Amino acid sequence: MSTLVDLFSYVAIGAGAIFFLAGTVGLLRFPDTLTRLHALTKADNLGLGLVVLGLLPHVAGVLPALKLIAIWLLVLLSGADASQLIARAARRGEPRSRPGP
Amino acid sequence: MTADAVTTPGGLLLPLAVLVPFLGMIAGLVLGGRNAQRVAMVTIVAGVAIALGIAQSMLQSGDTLVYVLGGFAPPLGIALRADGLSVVMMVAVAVVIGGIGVYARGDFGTPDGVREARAPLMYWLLLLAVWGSLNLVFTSGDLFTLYVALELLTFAGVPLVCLDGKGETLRSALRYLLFALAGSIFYLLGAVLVYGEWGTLDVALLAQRVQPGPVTWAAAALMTTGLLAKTALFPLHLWLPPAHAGAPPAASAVLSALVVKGSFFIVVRLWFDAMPALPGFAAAQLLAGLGAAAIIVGNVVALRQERLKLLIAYSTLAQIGYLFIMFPLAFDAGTGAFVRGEALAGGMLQAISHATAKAAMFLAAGLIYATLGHDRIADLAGAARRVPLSVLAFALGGVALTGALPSGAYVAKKLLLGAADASGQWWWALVLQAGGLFTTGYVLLVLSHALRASADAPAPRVRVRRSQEAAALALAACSLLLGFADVVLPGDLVKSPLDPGELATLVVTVAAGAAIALALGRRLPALPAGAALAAIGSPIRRATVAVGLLVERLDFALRHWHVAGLSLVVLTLLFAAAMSGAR
Amino acid sequence: MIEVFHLVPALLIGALAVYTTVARDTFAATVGFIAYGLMLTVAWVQLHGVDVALTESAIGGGLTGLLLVRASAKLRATEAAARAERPRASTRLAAAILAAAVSAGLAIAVLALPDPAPTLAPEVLANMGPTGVGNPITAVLMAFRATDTLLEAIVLLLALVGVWSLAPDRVWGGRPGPRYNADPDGILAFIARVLPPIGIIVGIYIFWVGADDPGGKFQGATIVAAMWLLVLMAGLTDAPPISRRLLRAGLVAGPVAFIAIGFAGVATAGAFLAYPDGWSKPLILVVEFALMPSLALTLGLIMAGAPERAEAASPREAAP
Amino acid sequence: MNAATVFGLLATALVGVGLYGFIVNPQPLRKILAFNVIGSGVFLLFGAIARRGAALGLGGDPVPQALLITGIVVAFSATALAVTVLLRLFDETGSTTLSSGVAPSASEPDPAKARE
Repeated sequence: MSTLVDLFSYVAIGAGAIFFLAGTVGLLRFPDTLTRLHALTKADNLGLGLVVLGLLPHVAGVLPALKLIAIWLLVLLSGADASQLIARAARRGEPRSRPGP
Repeated sequence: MTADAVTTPGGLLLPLAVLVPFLGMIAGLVLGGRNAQRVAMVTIVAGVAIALGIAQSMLQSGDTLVYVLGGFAPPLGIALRADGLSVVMMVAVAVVIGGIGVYARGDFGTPDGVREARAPLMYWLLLLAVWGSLNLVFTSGDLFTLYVALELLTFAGVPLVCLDGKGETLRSALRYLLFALAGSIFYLLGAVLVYGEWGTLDVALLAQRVQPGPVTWAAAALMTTGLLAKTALFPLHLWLPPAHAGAPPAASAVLSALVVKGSFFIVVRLWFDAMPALPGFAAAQLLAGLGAAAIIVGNVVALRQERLKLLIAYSTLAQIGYLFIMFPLAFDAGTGAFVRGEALAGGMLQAISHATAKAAMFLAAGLIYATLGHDRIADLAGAARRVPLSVLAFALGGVALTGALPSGAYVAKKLLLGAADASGQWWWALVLQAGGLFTTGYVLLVLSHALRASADAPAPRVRVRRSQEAAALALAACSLLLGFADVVLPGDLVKSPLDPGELATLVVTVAAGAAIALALGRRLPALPAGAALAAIGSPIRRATVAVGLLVERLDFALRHWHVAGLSLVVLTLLFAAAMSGAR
Repeated sequence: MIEVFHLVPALLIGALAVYTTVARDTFAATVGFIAYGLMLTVAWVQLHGVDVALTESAIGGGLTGLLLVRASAKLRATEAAARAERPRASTRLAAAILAAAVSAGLAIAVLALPDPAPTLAPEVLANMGPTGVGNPITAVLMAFRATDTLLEAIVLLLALVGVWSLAPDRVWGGRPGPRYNADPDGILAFIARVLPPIGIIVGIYIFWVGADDPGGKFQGATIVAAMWLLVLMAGLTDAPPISRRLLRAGLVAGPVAFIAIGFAGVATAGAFLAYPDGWSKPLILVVEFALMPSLALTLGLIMAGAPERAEAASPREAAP
Repeated sequence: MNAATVFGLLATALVGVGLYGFIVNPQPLRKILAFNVIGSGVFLLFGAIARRGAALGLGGDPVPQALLITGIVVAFSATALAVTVLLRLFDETGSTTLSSGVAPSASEPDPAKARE
């Protein structure tokens, strides 16, 4: 039984890592702020969700499990809001939408 | 296992000495407005009483006072210790803070019609904070608690520099804060390495455990250099002159007389108590070498200053160098360690007499500035007639610094010269004498300008409060009368002033001082035989002025940020090399 | 194989530190510093210092990061002047060589540290029983070296006094920081209504759990202070005028309670800041409960900065 | 090469990098950043030393870890004060340079002539 759980964890955490990688590649390759934000928030939040999912079976007890999920929800909340604010600032503020670092 | 530290009777006064000023600050902040000044006055009275109580119980028991905090003895807990050095410094600080407190009632009283003004409230809170952190520096027996005390001292000192809120003082305050933070992080790095090597931060336990080794050399070099940066010893003095000259007079007195003594005291605690056998002869020579350079550069640049407060600030620079001359003189070649002897007594007496004298000089300069509206030395004419007591206070403070007969500096110089002869280090004796002559030089320069009758006699600008002049005079008198402290010290050092030897020294000192003032002084007063003297002296004068300008340019170059930063690192490496070479 | 879990974060932290130092633009360097602060948290967890990891991420990464980002945004105008003042290549080279020499010397010292490393862990465990707390670090902070914690609270208070002393005279007694007024039904206002309740609960939880597990009052107070700053920045409330005596009483309540219990210890347990037998845990709780709000208030006000506006500022004045 | 040694050596590198930045960067805000890098290096070294002192089931020697918490808070207060002074200097003078004053020059008149 435990190998099945381990297998599930490997798959979930591996997928999570891949999403993080995708988010980072998006950050480096996409042309302007808005698209980068899109890549970052989408990929990283999902990646974190998968990692949390992968860790859940290994956590001792319900309370730590709830804490892990709470962490994920908080990151979702703050990530979404931060990206909205940055997007608004990018559109209203300096027109730095030219590609490149 | 070594015997654990145990609280001695009367030990409770130590935490009280640290906490009463901070409680005064807290009460002053909450009550606010004029109450802050009243709370400060009450705290000053209580603090002086506590300091005298500690001195009395110290004399009674004749042994170090110890107080184990929280009931847990070191290495787990923290112990406060007050030995002879701590008690003497605490009494001196209490007296100087009392004098400055009386003076500051004039400058920092809350104006009527205003419930609470910023500068007065802040001054009283910061004054008490400086006092509390200094008492913690003198009594703490733990290296990390000393780090927190150093930070408290810097956080209380920096806002004093920019209390008037002008651009230039803010820049000086920022430069002071940044460089002091570099110093304290160096000190903390050293303390961390000491814990990593010896497993304790308690000074007494370290004295038993410390053996020379690469980690301890690195730690000692880092801590010493960090503390020198906070004491503004040459070449790490970039922040001191603008900070101390720019601050209001009551704040300059606190900064110059007291705040720099905190980090100096910790260097003494480290080299004499925590690791006496470690630094070695070479490091002591390097330390005193920096002191000698500080004496020369500080005094020469002081003589070339146009403004009185900058002159006094550079005189602080020189006097700080003077304090570090005692280290090689206290080095006992036999045991290879620093011993508590006459040299240390002389050094601490010099520190105390400088504290009282420098406070008096800055307060007097403040009064002169308030009366004449400026502090340009060249235009001080008529000052003696219009504000005689302040000029007298300045003169007494200056005379006390030069080491004239009844002053504390005289006894200190005698002790240090005795130690120099005993250890055969004649070169430090030369430096000590030169220091006295230079000091006489700039004191005579200022007095010659101040005593001159001014052509026009403008009415005095503001009536100076009697209490302020009394405070400045009292502090100057304190430093003069310290000479009678020799009843506590060994040997018959103080001969009667009419003794031919003393008279001869006095005459030589005054003559040499006058010569130095004539040679290097930036603005010369119109002497009666001016023309004749100028004809003879002008080639010499032109040469000495050139030398003076060279030294001034060296000082200006060293006070660039990156040059000071590089010297901070170079000094750390030099001290590490000197200490490791000792074995 | 296990080394890679230490080497990779270590190299990443080193790279971020180098980036923070050599980046051309100050704002970029500050953002790099925040990432550096958060990566340090990973290092602390790997060094089994979870309490320190909490403190580093809350205070080192969080509050310091906010402070520096706000300052670098405001000081953009001085970038060109500062860049003109860059020292010559020779000075930079000398600084690099000397800094490398210091690092090398320190590395030698670190490698020369004694092998059975001296430690006070046995003494802490031996004396921890009577204190009643389960977390050894809280035992050190609140019982064995309680004076350091008291002095730390005084350091924060003195830093706040220093910050206030930098106010212009004309607005003394006024409200610190600018008057933020974000769009009342915008995103910032939304998060400023949703997050604080959660944050305060997390902060109090971390404060409460500190007795027996990693946590403590400083970390908890930082989170509560951060929530107050969030509400402040969203314009939902205004910073209090600093002349208000109640505010100052709140600031000093913690340290005063700590000192009072300390002096009570002289009478009952024979030493300043000593706890009578059996009373250790309750007294520590009383001190922590008294310190927590004062610390949160002090940290918040330090972040809010020196007073900038007169006391009677109208709540809804026009945005600058 | 356990964790303590890796992060101990990292700490020495951080001190060096921070020191370089502290000396060379002219912008005072960058000096405050560099001071924080040096500070975090010193604290990391203290953490590595605490980790080396781990015994009796504890993850690390609790005394240095407790001092670290105090150290981080003190370093934060220092940074807050420094940033406030810097911003106030910027408000007051519009510039944040630390250099002030002018090089001493031989402006002093010829003594012989000045006295007639």
